[in-house]
Amino acid sequence: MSSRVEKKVSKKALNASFWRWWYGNLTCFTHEHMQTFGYMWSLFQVIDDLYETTEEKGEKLRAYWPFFNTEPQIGCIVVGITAGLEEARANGDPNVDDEMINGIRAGLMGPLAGIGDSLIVGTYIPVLLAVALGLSEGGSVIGALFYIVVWNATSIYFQYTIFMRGYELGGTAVDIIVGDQATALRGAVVLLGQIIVGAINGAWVNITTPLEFKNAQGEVFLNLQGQLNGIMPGLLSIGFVLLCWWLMAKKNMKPLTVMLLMILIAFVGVLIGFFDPQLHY
Amino acid sequence: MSSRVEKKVSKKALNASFWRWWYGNLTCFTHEHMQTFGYMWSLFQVIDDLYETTEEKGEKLRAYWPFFNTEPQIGCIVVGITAGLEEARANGDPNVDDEMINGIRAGLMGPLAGIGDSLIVGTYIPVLLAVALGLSEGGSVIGALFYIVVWNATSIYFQYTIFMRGYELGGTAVDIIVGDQATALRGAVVLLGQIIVGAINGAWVNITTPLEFKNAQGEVFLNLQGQLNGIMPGLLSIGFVLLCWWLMAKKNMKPLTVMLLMILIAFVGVLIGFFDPQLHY
Amino acid sequence: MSSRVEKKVSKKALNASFWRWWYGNLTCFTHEHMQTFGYMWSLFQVIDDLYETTEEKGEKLRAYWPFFNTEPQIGCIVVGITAGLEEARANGDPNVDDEMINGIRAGLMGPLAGIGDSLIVGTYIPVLLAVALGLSEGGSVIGALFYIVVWNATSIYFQYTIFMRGYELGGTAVDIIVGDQATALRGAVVLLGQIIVGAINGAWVNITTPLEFKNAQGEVFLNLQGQLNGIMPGLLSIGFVLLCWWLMAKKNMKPLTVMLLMILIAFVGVLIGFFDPQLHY
Amino acid sequence: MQISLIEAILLGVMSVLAGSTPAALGTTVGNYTLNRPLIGGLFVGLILGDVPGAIQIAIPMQVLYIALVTPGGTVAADLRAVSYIGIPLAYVAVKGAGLDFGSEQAGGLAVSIAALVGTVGTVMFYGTAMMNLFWQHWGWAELEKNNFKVLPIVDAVLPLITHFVISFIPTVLMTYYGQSVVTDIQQALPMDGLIMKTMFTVGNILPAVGIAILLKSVVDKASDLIPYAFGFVISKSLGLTLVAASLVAAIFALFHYRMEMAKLSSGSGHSKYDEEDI
Amino acid sequence: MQISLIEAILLGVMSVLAGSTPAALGTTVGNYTLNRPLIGGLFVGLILGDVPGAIQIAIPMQVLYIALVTPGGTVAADLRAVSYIGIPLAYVAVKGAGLDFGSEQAGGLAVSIAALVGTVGTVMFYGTAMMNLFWQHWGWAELEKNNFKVLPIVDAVLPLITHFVISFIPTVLMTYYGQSVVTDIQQALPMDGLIMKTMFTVGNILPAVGIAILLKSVVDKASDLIPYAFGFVISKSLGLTLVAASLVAAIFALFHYRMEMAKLSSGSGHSKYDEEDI
Amino acid sequence: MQISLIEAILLGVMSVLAGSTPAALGTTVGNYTLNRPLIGGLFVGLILGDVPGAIQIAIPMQVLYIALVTPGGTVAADLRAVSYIGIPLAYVAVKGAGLDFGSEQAGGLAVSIAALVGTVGTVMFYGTAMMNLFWQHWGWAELEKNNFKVLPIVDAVLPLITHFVISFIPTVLMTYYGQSVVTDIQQALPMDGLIMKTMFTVGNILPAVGIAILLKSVVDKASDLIPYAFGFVISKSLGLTLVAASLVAAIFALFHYRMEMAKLSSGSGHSKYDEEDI
Ligand SMILES: OC[C@H]1O[C@H](O)[C@@H](O)[C@@H](O)[C@@H]1O
Ligand SMILES: OC[C@H]1O[C@H](O)[C@@H](O)[C@@H](O)[C@@H]1O
Ligand SMILES: OC[C@H]1O[C@H](O)[C@@H](O)[C@@H](O)[C@@H]1O
Repeated sequence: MSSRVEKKVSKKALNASFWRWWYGNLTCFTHEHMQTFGYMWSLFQVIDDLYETTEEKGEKLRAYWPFFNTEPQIGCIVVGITAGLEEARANGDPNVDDEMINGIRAGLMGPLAGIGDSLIVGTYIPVLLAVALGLSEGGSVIGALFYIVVWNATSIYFQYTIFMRGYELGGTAVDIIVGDQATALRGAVVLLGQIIVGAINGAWVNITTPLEFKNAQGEVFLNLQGQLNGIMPGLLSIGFVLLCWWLMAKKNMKPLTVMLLMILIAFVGVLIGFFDPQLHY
Repeated sequence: MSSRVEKKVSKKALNASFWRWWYGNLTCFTHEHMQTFGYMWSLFQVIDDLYETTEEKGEKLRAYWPFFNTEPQIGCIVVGITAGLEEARANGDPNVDDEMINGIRAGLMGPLAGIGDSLIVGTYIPVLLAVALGLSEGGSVIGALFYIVVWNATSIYFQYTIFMRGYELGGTAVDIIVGDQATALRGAVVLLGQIIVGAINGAWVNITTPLEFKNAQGEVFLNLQGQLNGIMPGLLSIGFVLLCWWLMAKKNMKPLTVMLLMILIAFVGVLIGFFDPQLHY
Repeated sequence: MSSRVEKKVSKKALNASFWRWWYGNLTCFTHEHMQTFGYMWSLFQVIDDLYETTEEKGEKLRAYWPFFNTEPQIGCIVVGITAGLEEARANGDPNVDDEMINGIRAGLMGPLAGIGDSLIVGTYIPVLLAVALGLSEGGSVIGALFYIVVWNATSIYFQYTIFMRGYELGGTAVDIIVGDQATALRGAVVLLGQIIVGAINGAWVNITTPLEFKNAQGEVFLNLQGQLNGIMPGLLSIGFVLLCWWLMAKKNMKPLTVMLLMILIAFVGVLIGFFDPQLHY
Repeated sequence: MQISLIEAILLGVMSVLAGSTPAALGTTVGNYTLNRPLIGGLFVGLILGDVPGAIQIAIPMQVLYIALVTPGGTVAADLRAVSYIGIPLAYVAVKGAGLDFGSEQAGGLAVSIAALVGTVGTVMFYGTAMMNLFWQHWGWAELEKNNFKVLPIVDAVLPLITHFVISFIPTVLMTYYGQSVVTDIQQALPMDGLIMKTMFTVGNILPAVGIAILLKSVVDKASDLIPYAFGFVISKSLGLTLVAASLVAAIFALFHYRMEMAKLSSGSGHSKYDEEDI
Repeated sequence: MQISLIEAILLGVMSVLAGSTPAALGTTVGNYTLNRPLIGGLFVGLILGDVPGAIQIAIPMQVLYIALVTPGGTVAADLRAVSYIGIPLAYVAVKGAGLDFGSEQAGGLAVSIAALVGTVGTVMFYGTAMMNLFWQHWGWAELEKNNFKVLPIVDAVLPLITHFVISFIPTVLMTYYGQSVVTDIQQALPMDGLIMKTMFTVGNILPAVGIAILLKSVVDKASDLIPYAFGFVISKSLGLTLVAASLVAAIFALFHYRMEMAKLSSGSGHSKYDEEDI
Repeated sequence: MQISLIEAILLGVMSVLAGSTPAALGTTVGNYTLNRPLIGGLFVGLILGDVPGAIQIAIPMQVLYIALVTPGGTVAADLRAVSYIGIPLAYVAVKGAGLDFGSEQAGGLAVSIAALVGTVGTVMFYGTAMMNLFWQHWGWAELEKNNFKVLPIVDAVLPLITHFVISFIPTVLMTYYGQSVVTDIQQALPMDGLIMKTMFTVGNILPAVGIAILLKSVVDKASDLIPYAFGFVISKSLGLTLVAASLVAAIFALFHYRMEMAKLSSGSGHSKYDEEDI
């Protein structure tokens, strides 16, 4: 591993990668893949720089096809880390494979979303706005300008910094930990990812049914969701994910088909009253 | 393991086993052993078929002496699985022993009780009844007949099917997993059983004391259960089980003696006010 | 390990150790080290008895420098156990080192505090007092005398007994478990200690901020603690411990400096409104 | 209108067949079919000769108890008393008052009588479970001697004696002599009396014996109590359902399995264990 | 006073740039700067020619929504509608009523209009996310052919069509035709109608597909589902936050690591693994 | 009636002997005997010369604080002030008002005075704990030099100075000059003032230093922080008691043990580890 011809991502490609992510992390958001396309657009700058053939590039990019979602600003560090890992993989590190990359992505996306949403979006921004509100009292433009400048300057600086730190970390981590140790670590990372995918499932999927049976007096005498909770809270939320997983992994169904099926299920469910978001304007 | 003379449970014995369980799972219910006798009556058909001598039969049956309880309809599968395991054991599989059988029984009885009680008893039956109630409005006999037919037909079909599936599963599982792997699995099953016995303890034993101290004005100034919860919720519930376990495992007390002791404790506890179910008609 | 010249703590030293602890466990209580000085005063009787040189004594005593806190009466057993361990260590047992001693201390102090506080302080004493209150109705001295005698007699007897039991246990435990088994056990004890230090952190450190932002009408529109809980409950409580740990372990700061820094932080925090115990007479 | 002795006896038989949990006709048919008030209405109607009327009485009772679950043998209300004491008594009361069976007053009456006899059923349930202890303990003694013939006797025959004493006789009495006997019995066996308190307390404590026996069968050495205690904590302190608890248990079982496999594979060259077939 | 078509178009453009979550100007600038009502007030003021007035209208709205977090794409209120429909409409209403912009009545009016249009923004958000599915699925098909050029087109260009349809046109209409159009639209697309119900239900179910894809990428064999189910339980049954859940996950990862290292070290002589560098 | 200086001094001494947590007479005798109001009543009675009267005053106070636990040095109310300031002041007040000691009014008065002085005790407790920091830090410095003689001095002698300043003097003053001094002191040291706020905040933060020191003693490498963080989560996020948390910790310790044993046994032939003796 020492006498190899070191491949290195160019500074230009790294910068491009950063700015693509910074701009595009949520521009094509869907509930199905969330930030995946922004991620791929960004990471492709790195892959493009490291590999020669189209086939290779396509193959490496596949690691980034699955679902990705995190608080995108603190999430810069994940993109940076995987940029570093791609570099290591391009240099022939056998421990970096798709499963490990997905373990790391899954293991980090959840906790970082929790931290980013709470600390940046839920605390830092509100505090800045609270100060700005004071400055704008009576209609002054000062508060708004203050927020625009301070927020954007600090946020962009922070994002750029952790992206580059992440890149260095990703590269050196696999350099320091070699051989058996790396294999062990790889397994640990994948396990972590597996558990956190479950936790993400719990936190971000919330499928419930409002189905109830009422007697003549209109009193509810049977509440389906309540009975399901008796088995285990969130049964539908894990059940739907497992169903989709099973269709894709065991029945070789395409994601698109599964998605259309889910839309159908939603439609039918709404029709028969099994689903109802119960919103009003 | 390949060139052995395969023993096989006769279809007749299997069917007898099923129907004994189906009928007798709760007919001699007690709070001490719950469904154990129903289980033994059923499983003995299988054992009787597989072994020659009375001694052998008696010895094998011992695996089914301990406490058993689950939702008995979905629980058919447990009985089926152990029927399959008995067959494997009769064919000399060294990994199937009493401890493993009890690990499997304990590991399955709890979760299946949870699923069966919630899904069959708490959801399926009420939904059928809700429909039947609609059909019987105004006193019509249709609803009642509908329920009798649909419930019994679907329920019995379901029970028979999973019983037989369980039997096949039990047999093949130990066939596929051989040697070291089976030993490892055996340990895992026992561990699972140990944890779930604890969880069952938490779910099904609920011993509390209502003892309180009151001042002259009748206001409570000391609540014993509250103080015990400060150590750990459910202290009495685990304490009693551990006490019984210790009397039997370490002091070689007979279950009957322990049971009589517990009845005595209950009586004395009620007398001194330590126990009080606080029920009224 | 068999043909060694056995060192043994004299009965006199053991007794002295007990009474020092019994008397001095909380006499110099602080929030920083809590019962550490009482512990050291007591244990030093044992160390003094077992070692010759001042250097050795000083070195062995270091194992008892860290924070110690438990319910001191039931906690007698911890002191006893470590007395026994010191004896084993003085006899050359290689598995007893500072880390293991601290693992045991940490692993026991937490649960024993929970048991002692709830059972002795929260249940036994109140029950005795409740009885005494009855006896003292109308101003009689009987109740008070009853409490003084019964409480002190039973409590001191209990403490002495478990101290001596602990001592025997500590000594024999390391004698029975030898070689590889002891090494494995050592690791398990340290791991247990690590987890329980975390649990103690959760139970005994409760740092929160009351900082809120209000609008013109005085309604709160932003509550800092609530946002922090969104990341993880108790973030400040673990954050402060980790900060102190990092300053000492990684920046080689002295405990005294860290403590002064914390006092400074408390002061500044109070000044800017980040901290406020919100108490009133 | 009065219930005749023959009718009362038939109702008594039904209550035996239909007990909650230990029904003489078993779980599927006895407990989950005949025991339900709606079906009870049908049979009471057949016995008293007025199916539509009895079903109308049964409907509000069935609504009241529609989602009744009895986890781990803790029975909040045993419907055998609701179905085969409550429905007949309510039927007689409604008829006596000259009310329409489908009217709101009839429904109200039915529900209040269901409440009155509801706990009577619970007493029957606990009584049955206690009396069955005798048969079982005779059974254990015989099994010790490898006398397997006792299995059907203990499980299916002897409990009929229990049912006769605990279920049949009271049901016949209460339906024959009417509502007043119910309250008489309740006064004779008050819930705050020593007997009832002890019976229900024993019902709470006895599962501890059974679970201890089970525990013994999966515990080999003292350290095996640790996983057991862990299971208790996740169930009682954390409130996990049994299914959720078993998923938590599964990750430990998985680790145990991998650890054992690792022990075997180490040194032997193949570093990847095989879990495909599990 | 009336909003002119030019002004309405400019407001429509702003709403596109400032969408919650998928903003045409990205997260930092679009969502977390322009989307916030206080900043919206500034831009609405610039468009309508009265910055102080618009900012005063914006302030109570900003206070209302100050700590808005949208975890995992569940958007309680999309502020683009508050900022670029709500503020202009409120501005016009306050001006029309001859109120002082800083007065309490003006504030009350602002807040009630914010509430009126708040869910409109949410509908826009879910509509955007659904329509983007088309671009993404075309994108996947192209990526299968290793056509990487589509990445910027899918991620940055095509969503502008979505924005035009879902965000621009309604904003222009609502600000140009005034408050009545808002309620017209709400009547045309009622929340208890099939379309809206299905759209929001799909929004709830679709993450299941994405997470299943992710699950596939970290699951190799059936037993790998155990850690996943464990993660689900600690999150859903125990209510751990994602950070707390990841700390629990970490201890299992640590055990896995140590186990693997143990497997390697055993026999080879060094019994102490090295975790210093992790 | 007035409390004489001698009496006040004796009460001061008792308050020193009987402090909650750091009592000069230690835990069993000081804190859990003399500190309790019922026993306080006896000694106040002996000092003031009316045991039955003082005990009657003490009874309602004792009821109020009967189940007081102070986990981890968080003291909700330090009873030394209740027993040796509250009881004497209440005694004087009741006598002054000419009330019967066993009357309801006397009880009410006693309880309200107990409430008044309750937090005074808490201030004493935190003050004592803070002042003891000086002795301890001198102690550490001496221990660095292997001067073990300081142990009894630090642990038993020097805290008496603390007690004299923090406990003795205030108690003498408050009992001698009466109830008004209590409120004077409370006004001089207001709870919303900088000093009190800082003192209590320091009391909250300082355990972090101690626990960090402990943490250092069981943490070797960065990855050891994972079990620690896990322990924190099960305690704080899941609300497990320390006993329940230690049972959860035990299953991990068990796995660690088995893993280490497996490491040793593999290859060496015996596949079954031995946990009998643990
Ligand atoms: O909970 C499992 C099981 O426990 C007991 O056997 C009875 O109460 C059953 O009705 C129940 O299904
Ligand atoms: O929760 C993480 C992340 O999820 C989605 O991508 C959006 O709702 C973001 O605003 C959020 O930060
Ligand atoms: O909680 C353990 C322990 O903590 C501190 O030392 C004091 O508050 C004691 O009273 C208590 O028993």
